[in-house]
Amino acid sequence: MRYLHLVVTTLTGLLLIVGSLGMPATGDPDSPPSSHVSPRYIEQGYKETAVPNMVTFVLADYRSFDTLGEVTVIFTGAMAVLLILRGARSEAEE
Amino acid sequence: MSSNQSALPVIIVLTPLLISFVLPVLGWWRRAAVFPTALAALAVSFGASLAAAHRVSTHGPIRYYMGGWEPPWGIELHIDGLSALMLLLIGFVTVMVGVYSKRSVLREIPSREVPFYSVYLLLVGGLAGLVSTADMFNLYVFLEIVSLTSYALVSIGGGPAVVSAFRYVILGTVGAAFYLLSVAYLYSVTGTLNMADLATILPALYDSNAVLVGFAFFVIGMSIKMALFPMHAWLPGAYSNAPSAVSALIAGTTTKVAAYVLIRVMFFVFEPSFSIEQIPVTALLAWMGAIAMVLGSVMAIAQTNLKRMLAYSSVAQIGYIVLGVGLANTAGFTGSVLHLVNHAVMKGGLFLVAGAIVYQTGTRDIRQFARLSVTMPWTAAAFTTFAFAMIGIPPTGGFFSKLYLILGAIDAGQWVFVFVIVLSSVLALTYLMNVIRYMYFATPASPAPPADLRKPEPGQPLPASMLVPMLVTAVGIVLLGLFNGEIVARFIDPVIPASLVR
Amino acid sequence: MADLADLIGQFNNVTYVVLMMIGFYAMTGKRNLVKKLVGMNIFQWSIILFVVSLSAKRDATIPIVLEGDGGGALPALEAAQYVNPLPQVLMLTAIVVGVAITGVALALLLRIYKRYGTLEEDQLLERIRLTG
Amino acid sequence: MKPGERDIIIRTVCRLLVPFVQLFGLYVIMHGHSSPGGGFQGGVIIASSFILLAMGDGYDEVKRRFSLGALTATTSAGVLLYAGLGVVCLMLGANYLDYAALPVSAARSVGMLLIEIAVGITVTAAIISIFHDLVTFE
Repeated sequence: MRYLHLVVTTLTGLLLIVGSLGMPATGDPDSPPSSHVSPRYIEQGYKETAVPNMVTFVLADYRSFDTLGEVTVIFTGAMAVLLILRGARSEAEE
Repeated sequence: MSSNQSALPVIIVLTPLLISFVLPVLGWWRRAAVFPTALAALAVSFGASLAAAHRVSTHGPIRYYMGGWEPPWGIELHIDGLSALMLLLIGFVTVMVGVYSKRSVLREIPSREVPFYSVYLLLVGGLAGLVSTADMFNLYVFLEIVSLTSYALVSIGGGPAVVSAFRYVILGTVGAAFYLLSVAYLYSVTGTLNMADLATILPALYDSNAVLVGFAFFVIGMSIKMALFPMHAWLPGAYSNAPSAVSALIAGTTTKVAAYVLIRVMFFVFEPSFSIEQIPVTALLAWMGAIAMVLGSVMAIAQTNLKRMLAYSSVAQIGYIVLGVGLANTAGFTGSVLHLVNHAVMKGGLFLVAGAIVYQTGTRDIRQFARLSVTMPWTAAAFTTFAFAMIGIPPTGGFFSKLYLILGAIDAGQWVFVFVIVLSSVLALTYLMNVIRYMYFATPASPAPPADLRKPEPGQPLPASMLVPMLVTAVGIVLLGLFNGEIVARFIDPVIPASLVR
Repeated sequence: MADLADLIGQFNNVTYVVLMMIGFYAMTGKRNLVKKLVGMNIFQWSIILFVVSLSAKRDATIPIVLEGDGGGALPALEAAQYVNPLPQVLMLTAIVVGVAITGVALALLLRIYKRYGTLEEDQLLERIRLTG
Repeated sequence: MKPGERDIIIRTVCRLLVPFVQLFGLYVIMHGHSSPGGGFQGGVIIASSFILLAMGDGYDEVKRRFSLGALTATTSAGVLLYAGLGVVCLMLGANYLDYAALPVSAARSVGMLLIEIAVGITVTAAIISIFHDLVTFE
């Protein structure tokens, strides 16, 4: 039992390495991530949005709902910490 | 643009989120307005879910392109029968728990009403977004909103709840991170994140190592999130130490939504044949579900703390859902989805009952429940209804979902699973009847007052805001049983993947 | 030996898996809750590193249009010129998620320390058993 | 030096650095359109300037300069601006968050700028709020 976590860690790592053998090599311009969805962002995005920074226009326009989720997450973080800590001193804890 | 576009998904998801953003300001200005506003937001979201469900059952799936960008470049919201059913479930459970939480939770944390309801609404918005999105990464974002709010809500239970919450944080993050890893692996060989687009590209890549490993990590991650048997370590502590309303909420929504994601990706993003033939995940899942059903029930029998017993019973019930997924045939799929809904309602209801008992008597110990049928007759009656549903006595919902599961097991020719379903039901009968026996037939043995929890004022009846949600939920589980044919025909049958039909 | 060549072509994956294993080992093996949290962070960030590395493209530059800022006709852009912006966008979101989770976990640790006076798991379990 | 008393060099350096850090944060937010940067990055930089100030002067000193209610309200204001912009698009007849419907020239660009600012506001306020809660809990 003591070394169970070591075994689990090693197995996970090996599994991930084996999985990555099926992937295209790093930096391959013809790999699926570089050739399926993203070319539209690079080729059309500047025309469609008039913003030169591709990360910005994908973040704030094409996938803006993700970014709304992102802002909601950080808001959730603030509210959660507030719920956990603020006022906890006076109640519940003795 | 496709035919059935509608802004309903936006209303369902955005109303709770928007109101939760407003609440801190509102609470600063007028504290009394917080609870009604939160409840109104929940009601609006539930109403929109009803409208969406009606529209889905008459016009087919609703699609909505966020920002007007068509998929796969933009994010699409897609509500089909399965999502609509989940939205209805989430709406129902969150409205009921919302009404209930006013008295039960706020007695424990009176000064933290504003952040509590803000976090509550964020959880609801996250759940609604999670079941309606059709984008793998967007799903991850909503999964994390749901997880973060669950961690925070569990931690307010007082006592060792913070430790349970921390354990939940660690394991939940592993689950979510595995999900993210699997999305990344799939992305690295397909280049897309949209579910429909993935479903068209993936079949050509089923032999790829990256797809196989990505799928494996997806299944492990979701198993942690929904506390499937060997990965259930976070669940008993989190359920039993959280405030009862929060236990009801998490039992009714958070773990069920993880099961929904499992079903969605296994059967709709991948083809069923992939997980049945390519790698025998379904067979493995069926066996893990069966083990969970037996061991969870056995552990539940050993408990004397009511909430801990219900938590272990949840481990067993998750086993039913996973078993149905693992059977991978039409009846198994139907039974799994139906049991997901039924279990969310009945376990949510049972935690509401547990909360009411703790609220009135201050004890969670089953052996101290003597004469509850006299002092709290309605609560005892509600408990009995839910218990019957858990055991699977008609006409409650639990009977029909178990029937579908048994039919699925027979279809698959797996008689051992039929035996396990019956065995687990008998074990459920044992531990639930034990509680009912104490409630109705035992005489108070030791008048020793419970020392572990705050003593309530004696002689006060249970507040109506706690009693009514409990009774409505109890009626709901009976209605789920009576109208199960309607639910199956309207929401589940139209979405059953064609390659699953036998 | 094709596998080895593959592996060298994917040095990024080896790097992230090693980092991930360090984080995972700390999360499951360490008995101190803060160390678990540190492990969790290493674990999350290794995944972020991996996904960002997916956006790499040989002979391409950062995804910001450099020419044609002065107005007038928009330049014709080719996908091969710029790296893939999508993974970077996704990981920006994942980073925010990681920050929020770390904040919540730290808040929980503060509460645990306040109540039980320790962050060592063994002592913690002992004290929970004694005091509830 | 007594405990609780802070070194004058550290205090001065922190105070001197803070305006520059904040200015840089604003630059990162506003210039996200054409250079690496954006709302989240800039917001974190601005929030870190407060933490720097707290390290120099002690948190009590910093706490005196803003009210807790205003901090929470600011956190909400950012997300509300973001979600509200989407609702405005919805009311103008377009899909949610479809900025092309906004009645200004270069509508998408303007919409994105507003969103970056909204993200910046929320991230700044949320990180300060988390920092406040972690530091003042005892």
